[in-house]
Amino acid sequence: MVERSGGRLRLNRRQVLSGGIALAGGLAVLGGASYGQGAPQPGGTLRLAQGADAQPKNILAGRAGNNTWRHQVFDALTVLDSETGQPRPVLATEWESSEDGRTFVVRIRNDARFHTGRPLTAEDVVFTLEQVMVPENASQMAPLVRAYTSIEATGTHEVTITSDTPVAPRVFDVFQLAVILDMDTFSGLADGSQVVGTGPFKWVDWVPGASLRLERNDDYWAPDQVLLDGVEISIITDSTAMANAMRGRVDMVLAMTPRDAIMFRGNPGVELIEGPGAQIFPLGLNVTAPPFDKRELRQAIGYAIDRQRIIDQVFNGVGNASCLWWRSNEPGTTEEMVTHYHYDPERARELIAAAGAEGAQVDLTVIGLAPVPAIYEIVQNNLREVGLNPMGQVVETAAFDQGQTAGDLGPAFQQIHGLQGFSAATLVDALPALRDTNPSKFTPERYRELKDALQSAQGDAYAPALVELGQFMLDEAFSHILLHTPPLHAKVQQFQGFTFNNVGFLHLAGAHLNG
Amino acid sequence: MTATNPTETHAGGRRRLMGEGLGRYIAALGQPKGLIGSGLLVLLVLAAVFAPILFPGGVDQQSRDSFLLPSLLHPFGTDELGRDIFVRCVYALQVSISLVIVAVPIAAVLGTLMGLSGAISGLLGEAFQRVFDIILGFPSLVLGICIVIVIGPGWLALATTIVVFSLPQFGRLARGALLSEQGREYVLAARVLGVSRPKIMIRHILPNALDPIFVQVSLSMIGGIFIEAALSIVGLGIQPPTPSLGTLLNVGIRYVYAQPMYTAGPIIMLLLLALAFNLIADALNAQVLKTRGE
Amino acid sequence: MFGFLARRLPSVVFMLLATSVIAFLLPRLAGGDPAQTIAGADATAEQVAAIRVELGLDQPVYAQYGRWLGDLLVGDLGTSLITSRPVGQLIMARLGSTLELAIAATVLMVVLGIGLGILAGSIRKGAGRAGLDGAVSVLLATPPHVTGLILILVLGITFNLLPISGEVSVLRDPLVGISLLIMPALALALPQAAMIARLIQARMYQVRQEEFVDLAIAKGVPPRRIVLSHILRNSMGTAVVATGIRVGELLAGAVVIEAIFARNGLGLMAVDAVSSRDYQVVQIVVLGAVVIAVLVHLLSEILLAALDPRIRLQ
Amino acid sequence: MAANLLEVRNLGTTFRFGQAEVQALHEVSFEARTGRVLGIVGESGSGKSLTARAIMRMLPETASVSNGEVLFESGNLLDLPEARMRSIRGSKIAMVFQDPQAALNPVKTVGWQIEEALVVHGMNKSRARARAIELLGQVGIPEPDKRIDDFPHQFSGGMRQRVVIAIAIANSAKLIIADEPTTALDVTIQAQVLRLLVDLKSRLDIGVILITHDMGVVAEICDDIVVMYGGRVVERGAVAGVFAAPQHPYTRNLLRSMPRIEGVRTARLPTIPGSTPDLSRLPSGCAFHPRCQFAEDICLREVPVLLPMAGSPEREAACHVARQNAGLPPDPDPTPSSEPLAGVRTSGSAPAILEIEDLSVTFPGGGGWLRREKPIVAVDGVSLSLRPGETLGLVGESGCGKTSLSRTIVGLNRPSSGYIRVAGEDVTDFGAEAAAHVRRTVQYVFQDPYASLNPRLSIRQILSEALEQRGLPGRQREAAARALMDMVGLDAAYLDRYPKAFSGGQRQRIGIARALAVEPRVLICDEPVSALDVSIQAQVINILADLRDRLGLGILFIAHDLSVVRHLSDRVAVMYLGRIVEIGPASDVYEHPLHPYTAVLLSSTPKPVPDPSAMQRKLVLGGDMPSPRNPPSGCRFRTRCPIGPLADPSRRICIEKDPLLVGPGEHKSACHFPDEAAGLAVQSKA
Repeated sequence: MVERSGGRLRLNRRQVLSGGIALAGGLAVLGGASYGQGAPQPGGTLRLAQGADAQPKNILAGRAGNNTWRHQVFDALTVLDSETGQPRPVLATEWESSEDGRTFVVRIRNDARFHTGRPLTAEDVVFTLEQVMVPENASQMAPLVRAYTSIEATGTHEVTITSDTPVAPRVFDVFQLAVILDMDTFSGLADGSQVVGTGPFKWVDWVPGASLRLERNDDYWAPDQVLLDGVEISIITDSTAMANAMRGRVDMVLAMTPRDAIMFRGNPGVELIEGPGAQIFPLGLNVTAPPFDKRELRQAIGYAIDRQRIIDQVFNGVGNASCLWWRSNEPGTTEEMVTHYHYDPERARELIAAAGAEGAQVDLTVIGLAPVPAIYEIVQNNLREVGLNPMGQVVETAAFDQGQTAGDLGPAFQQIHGLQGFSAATLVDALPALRDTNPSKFTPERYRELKDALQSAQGDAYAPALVELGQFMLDEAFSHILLHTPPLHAKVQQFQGFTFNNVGFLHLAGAHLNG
Repeated sequence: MTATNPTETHAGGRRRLMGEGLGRYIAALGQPKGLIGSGLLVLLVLAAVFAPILFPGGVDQQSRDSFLLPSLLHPFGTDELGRDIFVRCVYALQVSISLVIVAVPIAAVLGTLMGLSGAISGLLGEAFQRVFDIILGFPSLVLGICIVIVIGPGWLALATTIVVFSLPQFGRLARGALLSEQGREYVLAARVLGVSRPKIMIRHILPNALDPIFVQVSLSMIGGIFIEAALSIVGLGIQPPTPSLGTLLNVGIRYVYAQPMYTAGPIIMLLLLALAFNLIADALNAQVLKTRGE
Repeated sequence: MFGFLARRLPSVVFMLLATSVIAFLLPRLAGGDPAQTIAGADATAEQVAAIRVELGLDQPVYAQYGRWLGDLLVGDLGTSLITSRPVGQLIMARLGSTLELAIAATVLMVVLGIGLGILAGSIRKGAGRAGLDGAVSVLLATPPHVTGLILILVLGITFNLLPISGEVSVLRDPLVGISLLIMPALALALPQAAMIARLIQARMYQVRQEEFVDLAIAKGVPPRRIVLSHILRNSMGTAVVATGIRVGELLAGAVVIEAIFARNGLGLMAVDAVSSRDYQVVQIVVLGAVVIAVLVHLLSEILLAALDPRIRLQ
Repeated sequence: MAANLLEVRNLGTTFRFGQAEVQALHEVSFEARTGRVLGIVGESGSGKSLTARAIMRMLPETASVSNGEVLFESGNLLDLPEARMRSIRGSKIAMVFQDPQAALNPVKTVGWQIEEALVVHGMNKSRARARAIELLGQVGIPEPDKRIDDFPHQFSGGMRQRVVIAIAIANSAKLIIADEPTTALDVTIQAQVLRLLVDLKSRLDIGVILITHDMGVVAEICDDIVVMYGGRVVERGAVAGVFAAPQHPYTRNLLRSMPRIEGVRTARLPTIPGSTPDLSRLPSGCAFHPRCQFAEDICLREVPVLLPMAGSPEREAACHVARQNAGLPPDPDPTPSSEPLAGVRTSGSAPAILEIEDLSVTFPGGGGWLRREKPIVAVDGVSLSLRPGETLGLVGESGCGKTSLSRTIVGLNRPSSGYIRVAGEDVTDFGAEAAAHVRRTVQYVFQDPYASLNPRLSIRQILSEALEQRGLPGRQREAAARALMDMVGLDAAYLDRYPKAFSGGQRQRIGIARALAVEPRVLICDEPVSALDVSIQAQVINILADLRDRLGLGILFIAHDLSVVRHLSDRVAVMYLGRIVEIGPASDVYEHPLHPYTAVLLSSTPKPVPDPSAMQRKLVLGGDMPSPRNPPSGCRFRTRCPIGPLADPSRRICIEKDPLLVGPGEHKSACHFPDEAAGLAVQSKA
């Protein structure tokens, strides 16, 4: 009975909280460097567990189920280092930007081959970037790529991108997500029957909703990086079951809930890692529909919510109460911006009174994806406290997505976004909550102008542009970020040498099982 | 047939019959089992109805005290948001009770009528029989899933599931009673006398069909309560944040290590409800058997 | 035997056809346009129309049904709208998990049900009888999901004897697999077993009243032999039919049990498919559940016929 | 006199109902002897079956023996350990049960069941099988080696009872206790089984205890008799003596109240008032005193003891009166029974009130869509007529179609062909008007008095429903209901009681009152007394006769009991497999039957007149009634006919040609050789 080792868990509040703090404090928050320094030995099959199913159909989109295997099967041109935030070359060998930044040339490896054996060419890169623009592929980078005036193969291993605004540095966000696809087998992605990239591992067998098996790519262009024989990913939707799998059945569990992570506290065989990237939880407000056409009321919502309680009670203390849409270490970010909205029910009441909205009914559409409904329960409670009348409706993911596409989510809505780690300039167009066609229907001229200013800003101009946009967005309060939560992973001691990029996608090049 | 006034006497007869029948059922609740069962049920219903008065803080009174152990103040402890689990369970009773109190009687009336329809038209009776067969072919939760797909999750889908699920139970009982009563010599005697079909139905067949149906109403209520729990546990029933026993379990099971009472509390409520209906069914059954055993 | 089958077959075929119609209509009753789902939210009207033609959705409903049923009969179960994979493949992938659970639960159901039934039918006095009756009544009234949760609370949490969630194939790691299978299988089996036990018990009491049992006593047959050769033998038919009927409910219970114990089986797949509106998958799972329930029922009746010469030799 | 095989001494048993204990048997004593048949007679609730079970120590769980002993082979069976007792059951004392349908395990072959009886007493399997085949042959089952592997349901009722008897004699038991072994059987089959029992008794030299309610059966095959009433033995002795001069008023009244198939017909049967008591609520003193015409004070106070009668030590009776008077005094109230029967009450010219012509009734055969069974022709071309004030008796064994026929007349079944005319009107189509006409004219009295009254309605409600149908206004119904109660001899004060408060006989009277409520001119009585105890039966028969005479009712009286039919009927029709095989004035049919089936029925019916040789002379039919699904070709009776092709293979005509119902005058029969039937009857009587 494997489970006996866990012992009986019975926690009171203090234990939970202190557990949460201890957890946060004891975490190894590591950057781009490989985990562990032991002499790597090849061999062994890595066993991973994740909660969401793979979605090869949406390989170009940031989807939770793809983060574990995307960069094993595929290679990106570049990835962003999780510590420095700077691009590291993968398939790209070098890149250069024109003086005005509007022309960008990237050169790619000539020794990379797809798993089918076909050599990689610039045409594949162009094809991939074109696919990013196709709506069905649901890439969050589509708005950025559509803004390019041309993408051309200017050599067998060279691609030139031109645009009206500077291409770099946002293009590295695109490159990181737009892993290079094989144009010949592209159609096989739709049902996962053929998933072909140039990456260190080959896609072998996918049982939707259950498991995914990868096998080492013996022809990888960096053969010394492929140490594992293969990777087995189990898809376990129940978080507790997923955590339980850590007891001898898998080597690593990705994105477990803080509540389940407590189980492994003090277990010497298991290491807990707080990975890069984060989830953010926006509370969107429709600025065209009463009562949220009043800015005071929108701002009031920001002050009404007790973010720390959400962190403590929903996330066992793991998370931070930033109300920004991007990382706190973006250039120019100030403490005031991060904590602009904080729990201040008095202030909230005043603002509500100013908006004349006492007792107003707030219809909230809540995506039925854990833990958003749990957050909603606190939000609901907080809104009641300040004299509003929240009426929440939790809807299935599919229905929510439909509503989001149709711009039909009602006056207020709560959702969940990943993609933390991308630059703010990218996010303002990539995040559905912020892009031009956002469900808040927030589309003033000035918003676009400030975004454009940020996206054209080169060098030192970036920070002030971001501050200006950020303060505008905070003031307009059309989308409140409630908190950021980092992903929690657990792994066995022996598993080392892997990396995460700055968005939190896993890289197994160089990983091994005998640390 | 000249000077008769059938409606008058007929109505009088019916009132008497129903009065006598209901009296028996009420008498059943006076038996020890019936008394405990109905007492428990009344207690639960009152608690659910007067929850807003008993617990004026409402169902959503949150605090920073997550996962407190059970205490006098919080009999079932508190949940992840520091809410009193007991209070939430009591509020959750509203959903379960409202569901079965609405759905089961509808099913009972509809099902009985469908079951008895064979007396009016043999073909109709047969047709409904086939419908029952089909419904019975569907395992209960599969039926629930089908209905959720068509209606969308929520109270209405649950109520519909309970109605559809219970229909054949009543229909078959009624039809069984109809078939056995139709062959009874006293029914034949009434036919030979020329008593009209509706009168035979009301005087001779219905009273005998009612006994098992009353017992079944009680049993179907249990079934309905558990159907709500099952569908809500998998997220196809009542949608959060409305607390129902099933949605509480849906969340509670995720916190089973941190707060076992989060799971145990709703289960205790479910079992209390089931126990109440079961005792009532037992008492009714005993009463019916007593009357039957001439 | 042939006569028996000939009599039962029409109603079985009717059941299956009716179920297929319901399953076929499900996605259509649910609203939402499958073509739209496939095309994606941003697709143009032309794209959607093209997909409609491709799926045959432009044809009359009965023609669509005919085509769908025809495809089913040759083994083409359709394609999932969400994963774009053949539904058959998706089901095969999850079948193992559910099969393990169903087999374990059925074995437990039969063993416990018949065992308890015989015990309850044989013990006619005293505390043992009262205890058994009480236990059977409680189990009977408690559905699988509640039983499962209670098992989790008692065996998993309070005594920490068994793991409460997850699954490993028994074929892959028997020990862990079985330790993970015990509680969900038990939860599924207990209520149905209680039902079977109650039926067997009642039937045994009934058979005990029969005159042939009196005759056997009058022949000087010892009590044990009377129970085995006369009472049990005549009660088995009830057990068999009861088992056949309960298998369908057992499968239904799997839907919730898989969710509670985090098993990646067909039940959970059905629930997920409902949530993600992958109705192509749901309709096949629904149809499958009913077909299995109906066929198992038929099987039990055939078995009953084999057990009972009155039916067999008709 | 043979030695005592079994002696029952002062046996008492009690029943437990929760805390309460009720004494069910009191001081029962008798003995059974080798080579003799002891009949234990009593009506329902007399304790006769309980006595048998107490001997076998097979009492129900709630009952136990409170005192007394059962001596067998110089030991008391009641003292034996259970294991010893088990070795006696089935090997030394065997039992035959009432219902052969239920007494055999349906899922085991008959061979297995016979072998089991042998194997549990120590025989090895292969020998047991050989013996089982031998036993089947012994009890008269043809081709025993083939039938041995058949299942019980493949045998007919009579054959099954033979199998049960084979089991009883398997281990050469010394005593066989047969508990109502023929009650569930038809009269022709009863005769077969009784003859088998008598044969076996003399061949194997065993003792038999026969438990029965039928005095006729006792008279025919028993040597000794024990009469039980209210859990006590009230009289015992040799059959001849008891029948000739009963010493207990109950015995005497019972014998008198039985309708006779032969002899003088009387207008009214002597009756025993009241009804049989419930064992749990016995009257004080002599349990029979409330129904006894001689009852004195002492009878109310003291329980009479069973004592030998003066002058005949072999006779014992438990009656204060008989004891005081050294024998039962003559009846103080000479029953009107001696009153000779009034002549036929109908003038032959009165127009028939009910006419049936060539009527057939067919039931669908059932089965699924793929395999339809052949339809069953329950009634096949029957013609009958009934005049006002006349009683037409319709007799036949179960399954002959008599109930189907009668229910068709009142519209409960639909005819497939033929005509029904009621008071001259054709009502075959049973349209609304015809239905109303039939219902005003023809009413029905059902067989089972326990099933024919809705237990949830009071008698007032039941009668007023019927009166409402007559069209009587509400306020007149009260008086009418009282009048109806009076008419059937019930107290109008009972109107507000529910059926469960009444005994079987009273319920049947209520059933009659309900039928009479619409003032019909024809009453169809479907076995109205067959579910009643003999002592009650006479009350109902008398009421029917009275009503017929007073109201000029035409009665179609259906029964399987020829004695009852004979008592009431002016004319009699005999039915076999859906056809009328003989019809005519009652006296002609009974005295000069023209159809061999009638002759056999008459001969098979047990008569309550002791006659040691009657059994030998009986006409006993071989085989069973064929299924109405596949009736034989030609004459339907030919497969069992004692004068047909079975007896004389040259009579091909019976196989090839369907005999027509013809005859001299009113007395008709459907037989190719009508003259031989009378001969048969005479032969069996002589």
